[in-house]
Amino acid sequence: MLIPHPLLGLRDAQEFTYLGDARLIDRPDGMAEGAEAAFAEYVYLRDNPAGVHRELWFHEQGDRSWLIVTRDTVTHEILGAELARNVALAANGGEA
Amino acid sequence: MHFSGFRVIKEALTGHKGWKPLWRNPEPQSSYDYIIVGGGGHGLATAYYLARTFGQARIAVLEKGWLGQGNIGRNTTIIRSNYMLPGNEPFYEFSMKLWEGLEQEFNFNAMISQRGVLNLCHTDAQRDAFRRRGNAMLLAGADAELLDAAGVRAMAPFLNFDNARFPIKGGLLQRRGGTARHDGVAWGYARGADMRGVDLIQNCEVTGFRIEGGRIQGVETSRGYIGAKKVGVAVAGSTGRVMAMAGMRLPIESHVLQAFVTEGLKPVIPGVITFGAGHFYVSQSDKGGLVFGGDIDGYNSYAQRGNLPVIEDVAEGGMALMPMIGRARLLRVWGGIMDMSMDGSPIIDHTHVEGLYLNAGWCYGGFKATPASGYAFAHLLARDAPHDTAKGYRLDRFARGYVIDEKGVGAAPNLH
Amino acid sequence: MTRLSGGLIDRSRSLNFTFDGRKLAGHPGDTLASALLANDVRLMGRSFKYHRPRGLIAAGSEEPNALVELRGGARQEPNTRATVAELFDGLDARSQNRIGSLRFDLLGVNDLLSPFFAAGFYYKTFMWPKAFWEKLYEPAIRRAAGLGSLSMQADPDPYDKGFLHCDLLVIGGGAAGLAAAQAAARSGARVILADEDFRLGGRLLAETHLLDDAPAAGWVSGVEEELASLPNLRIMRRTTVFGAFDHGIYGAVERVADHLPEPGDKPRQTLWRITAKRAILAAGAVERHIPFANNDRPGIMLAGAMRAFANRWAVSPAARVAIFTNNDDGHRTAIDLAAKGVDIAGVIDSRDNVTTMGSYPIFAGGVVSDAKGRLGLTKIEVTQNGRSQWIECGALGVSGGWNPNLHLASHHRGRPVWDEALQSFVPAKDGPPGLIVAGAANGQGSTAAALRSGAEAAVQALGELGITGALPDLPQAEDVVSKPHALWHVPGKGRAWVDFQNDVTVKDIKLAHQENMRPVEHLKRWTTLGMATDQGKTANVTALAIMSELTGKPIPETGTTIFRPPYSGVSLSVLGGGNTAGHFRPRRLTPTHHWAEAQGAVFVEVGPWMRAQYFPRPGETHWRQTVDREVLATREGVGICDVTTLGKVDVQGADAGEFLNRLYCNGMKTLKTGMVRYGLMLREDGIAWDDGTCARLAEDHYVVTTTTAQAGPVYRHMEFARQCLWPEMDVQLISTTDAWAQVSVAGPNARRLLERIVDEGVDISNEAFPFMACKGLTICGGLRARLFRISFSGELAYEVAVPTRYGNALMQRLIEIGADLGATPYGTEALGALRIEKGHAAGNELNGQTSPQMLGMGRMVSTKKDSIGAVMSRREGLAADTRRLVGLQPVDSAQPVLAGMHLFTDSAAQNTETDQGWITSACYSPHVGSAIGLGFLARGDERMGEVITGANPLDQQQVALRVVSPHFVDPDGGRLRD
Amino acid sequence: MTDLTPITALGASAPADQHFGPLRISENADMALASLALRRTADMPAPMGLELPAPGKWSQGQGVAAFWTGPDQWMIEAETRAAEDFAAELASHAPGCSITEQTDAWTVFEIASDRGDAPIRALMEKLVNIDTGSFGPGSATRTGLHHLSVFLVRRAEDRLAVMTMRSMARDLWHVLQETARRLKGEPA
Repeated sequence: MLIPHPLLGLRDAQEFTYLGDARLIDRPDGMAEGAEAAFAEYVYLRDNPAGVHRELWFHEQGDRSWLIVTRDTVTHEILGAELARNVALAANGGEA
Repeated sequence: MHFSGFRVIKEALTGHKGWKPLWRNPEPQSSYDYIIVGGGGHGLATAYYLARTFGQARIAVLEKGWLGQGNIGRNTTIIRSNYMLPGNEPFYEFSMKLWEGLEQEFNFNAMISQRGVLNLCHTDAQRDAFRRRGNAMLLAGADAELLDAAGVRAMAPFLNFDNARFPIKGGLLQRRGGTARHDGVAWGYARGADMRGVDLIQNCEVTGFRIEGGRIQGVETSRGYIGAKKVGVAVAGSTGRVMAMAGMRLPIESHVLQAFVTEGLKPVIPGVITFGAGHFYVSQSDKGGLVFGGDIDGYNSYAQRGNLPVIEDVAEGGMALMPMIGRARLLRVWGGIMDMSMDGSPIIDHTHVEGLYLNAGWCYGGFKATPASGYAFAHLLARDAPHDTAKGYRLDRFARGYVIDEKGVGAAPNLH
Repeated sequence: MTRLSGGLIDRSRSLNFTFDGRKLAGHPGDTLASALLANDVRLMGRSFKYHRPRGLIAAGSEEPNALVELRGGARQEPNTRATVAELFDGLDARSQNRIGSLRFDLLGVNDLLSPFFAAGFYYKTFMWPKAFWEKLYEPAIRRAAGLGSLSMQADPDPYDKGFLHCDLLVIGGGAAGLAAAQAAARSGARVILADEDFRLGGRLLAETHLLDDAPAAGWVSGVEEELASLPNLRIMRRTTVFGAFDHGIYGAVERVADHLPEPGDKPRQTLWRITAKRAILAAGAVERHIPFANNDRPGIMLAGAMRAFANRWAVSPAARVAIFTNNDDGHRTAIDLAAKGVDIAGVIDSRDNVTTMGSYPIFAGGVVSDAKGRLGLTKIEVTQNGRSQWIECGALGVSGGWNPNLHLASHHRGRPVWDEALQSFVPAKDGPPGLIVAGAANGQGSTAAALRSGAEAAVQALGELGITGALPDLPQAEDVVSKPHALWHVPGKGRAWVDFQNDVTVKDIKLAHQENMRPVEHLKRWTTLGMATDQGKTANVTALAIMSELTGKPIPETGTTIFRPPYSGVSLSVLGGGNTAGHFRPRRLTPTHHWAEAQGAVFVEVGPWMRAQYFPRPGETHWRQTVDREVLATREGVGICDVTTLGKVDVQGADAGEFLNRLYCNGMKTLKTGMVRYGLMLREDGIAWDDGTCARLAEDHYVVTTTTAQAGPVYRHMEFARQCLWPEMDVQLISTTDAWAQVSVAGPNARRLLERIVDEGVDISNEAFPFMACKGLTICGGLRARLFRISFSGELAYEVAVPTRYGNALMQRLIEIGADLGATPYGTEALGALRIEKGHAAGNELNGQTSPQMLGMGRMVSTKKDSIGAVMSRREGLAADTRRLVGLQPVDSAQPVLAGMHLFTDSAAQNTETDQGWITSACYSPHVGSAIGLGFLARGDERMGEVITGANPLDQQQVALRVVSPHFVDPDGGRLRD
Repeated sequence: MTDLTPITALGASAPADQHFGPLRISENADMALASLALRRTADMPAPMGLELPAPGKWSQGQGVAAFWTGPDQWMIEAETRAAEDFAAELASHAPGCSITEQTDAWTVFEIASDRGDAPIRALMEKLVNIDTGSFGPGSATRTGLHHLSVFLVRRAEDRLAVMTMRSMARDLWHVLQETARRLKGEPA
């Protein structure tokens, strides 16, 4: 597979290490009420869609960026890739 | 019809006119007591044991394609019970014991061949872990032997003992392990179930569950609605999408695992051998092909096909372990969709919907579990209580902290 | 058979070769198959199940029958298709899958027993008595099965891997492929043209068609010349593109040296990963045969193959041949062979109302219904209008139409679609994205259509890339579309082969139908159809058609058949790409490796690293002697060990402290500058993952260490936390593992030794530099270094780090100047013993299944802050787990303690239920004077002093063990602080 | 000056240097390396007058050069200064940046061709999955090479630097040797 790195263009997927569902960037607050239930869901439960999937890839043999790649799990077609840091910053209300 | 050598001779002499269909092609009835979703190995075994052992009637197996089209038809055929953890080992040893009488029981030669499974170790720490595991196996009533390097060499002199990057230090041998003809297992169960009145319905895809008041009523299918008192789902790689129809998110991801076979060769490899310093396991089929595999590709996939890096990685592992296979040619590589669970162990449990049961999370070890999985799932469906050896395979073990993590890699499905 | 005239062989040179020991000769340009035919060899192999005598049926890589073993010794290579083996001088080929000679194969008896060996018979028998399967039935089956043999020796040849990138990959160098390559290359695009043959031209080489009124070979060499002159085009001959993977990545094998006796300096084969923006599949078509009784006799072959042998290789399988066809194409073979002087016994055409297209006899509306000649065809039975007659001939060409060679187009599991007019499957539209199918592979089989579709495909592909291409002037060529009559097999009583190699006959398909194995996948698996080395290229469509006849459903409803990679067999050697044996994975060497080697150290693999395991001295005859000495020297004097392999990560930034606070379960923010703290990292599921130290070098600068094994994953995890979880933090990370050589200096004399190397003015006294202190300093006359006062052994200990290039010299220096202090190098064995004696957890304890509570570190998990894994570590199941890390000591000090023993209260009733834990690590402790162990034991912390049983059923061992503190050495930690 | 004698990554006293047909491969043991990472609030520095390059690029200044290694991160090269504390000096030129010594973290092999770019490209094709067509002079990247992690810097049409972690230098050297040797054996 080829991953369209937002900064470096198409790179062979072999340079990357896969983690999984992009929701892993939405880590619950460990000090909040009900944290245990929130973490059980965060750590273990997955949508596991047959179709479009947002997922985390680490450019291990590259620039060490974590990417969020949008990919179809049935066709393997890649619909886009973003720097995970930018996505996380935007989600946290910071600048992207 | 009873199969036997006598029957084969008789039919040969009379032009094979007497052979009957292995199973019927029934039309679905309007309702059943039990519906098993998924006509793969686990689903067929479940139906078989429900009918045979638990004496249940009015059972249907619904298969979206053809019987045995899932992972039962695309695995590397290994059977073994060499697990370490108390949550697993008794279950897999129960499965092994079922394998050992299976062919005579269901009157079908599934070519179960106990030629041994040898796991190699390459470090002292691996050997320590093997000793722990081997002892766990013996304590659960299975067989195990810990071999040193000389013992391995005596069994498999063709391994690389000369200039390996990771020298072989020994191995954990289970002599009762081996292989079985995967399709034969599916067909044996299918025929056995059919003979006991189970309706095996092919080309019948489940498209929804009808749930009323928190209770299952039946399933919507590509061939219409079918009512059921209890529904058991055993759809492996499709678990995510099927259970989503019942509103469930699961501790499961679907991943692709590739498997490989070479062109036919005269016998070279006695049993099953697994590399401990790379991703490679191999056996040789009765037909002569080296059947081997390695790691999953590592990304979520429903595509039943993988990519080149893993093919190369597996070949490197094979070449590092047994360089004598180099001039053999790869004939075919295929992919199956694995229901990788969050701790590498399966789930056999009821769900939040009354009457809806789940059998899933087999990762890439489901084949060897086929008999026990079917038996335990049938037990759960018939008695509403888990089978003794499958008590740990609960769905709530993740939230509650009772995971069964044989590899110790945590909630990383692509690493199990 | 003497050679025919013409052909693309170099008659000026002869190449000697042997087949089954017979000395034969051919010419450059020959394949083994053509050379064998030229030497009158028609019998080349035996079938898989019935061991039927077999000859060639094809001329290309799809050949299912003529499989041979090539070469000898460690280079022995099984199952090579004679049709693709390029002849070289000295080639040694042997037939295979036989007992006895090829002519008198003892296993030929299987053929006589064939009624008993019908499809699926083995599923129905061999079940009694049960034990006989492994002992009797299966070994016999295995011996008879298989095809060729491996040498059982390591492959001695070199192999390479490589990577290519292009705009357009053209797969196949026939009419369509050449036209495509020409059109694309002229546009300036980067083009690769790959062809599996050793000569470009494809089917054009096998035909007598004229292109612009001249032989096609001339046009081929013209195009070839032009392409060779273009720098943007790369021609890859002898290169099989074997798989279409995601996103335009293709796997290809270049057979660099298979046509040479030995590869010499070259790799034998190269595995290429080709990343192509677009690709054109121009792989041509594979002819299909028409099953009839005994249609597998040697000498019966595909008509197109017969024509290829005659035209390209100037050889006919017999002096008198016949043709059996259901379409016009079969007639071409008759015409071409007749033109070369071969006697045509007749063309049997299943279509009524056809007439001869030359001067040969025609049998319109006829079929071939039987054949004779066990080791080589002698005559065929022709049935016409219900009447049969036998016709003598030495070879029969069969043409049942052509199947587009759409193999690669279905690698993404797109289903081919049925083309009623062509009576064949054509590639689906949902094939691999970016792959365009052209020429006969797409059902455009006439030469003119192939040329046109190839060029058009190239222009289309380039257009999609924004490159303007133009259609080249294509030569005038024949444009006859040959539509076959739907004759799929000749009904009859005898066995008619569908899949030759696997001996699947029409009867087997009927039996599968009768037994309800009707879905195409059941059919294949029940009968083994399509499972042979050609993957059903020559059989599957025919079988589907026969099943369709039986079910009464049209062919497309009966099923389709798709292919899996590889297109043709790929050696495991080349897939491994040469990364074998010692080069399977890199060997990371420590900075003191050079020195340790000179000391005669024994090395051990530790993950990717090679580490010194122990340093034997003269007179030491057993490793234990050495290790015990190293352990005692450390406890009594000073030991020195290279610990560079621990992962080291530089953490900087204003938020470095807060960042580490969230990564480790214990607090790191409060650590004072100049101090070090032990840190435990959990996974998010609350399980202990990794441990190490955090050293605070400055307010905004930490160096943390990881275990050797987890260095990579921990770094990745830290980046995940930095980029994905807390991106607003000011933190920068970089690995410094390789930048610093780090050695541990441990033992009562450690400080005295270090005082000898630190530069003047550096105070490392206990007061100035206490336990868990760290600082930057200079040593050995100005060398920048870092010093950490940390201990893994339980002794007064330091770790000193210097730029890696100085590590070797530092080690040497410390040993030299510490001689009087007992300075002794120690390896990983002693390191392990020292840490077990001290009760430090390591890999065997931190195996990914251990909670902090089990390690006795439950209270380290801070509840005052959020850190990774903290919440989940408090789950019910983890809290309820009473197993704790304990020390274990044999009651009888002579008894062994082994890692992997299970723990029980006593030796009775040992089973899974009564299991109370296990021993994680064990060693001989010179300090204690017996073997000792660490283990996890249920309620372990409450059972100090209790005697329990360590069981090792694998060796029938039972050892009485006393439960003790895991700290066998200095439990109060006085030595550390001294 | 320390009285300890350093050794090269290949365990020798002098750097490796060997010819293979048109290619010369030599170990660059004298180059100092330090990483530079921008802090959240820092402005883009121009240490020692060096303009820090864009993603995927390498740029050269006076006696120093830099290549991009990741977002807000660069590797700074300083020829012949391996024995010095270059990181400390760089830090003084890049206030507000995180600087980390990397000199011995990487072993640098300089590959030079005396027949233009073709031998460099042929070598790259056998080693790395990087499109040589879009990896012209001034390009830099990290990638995998036979299970090694490497930085590649295309210093010129006919010059390529390959760096790997120092502990794996012997493996890289072996692979470079083998590949360059076999390329000699293959027709161009």
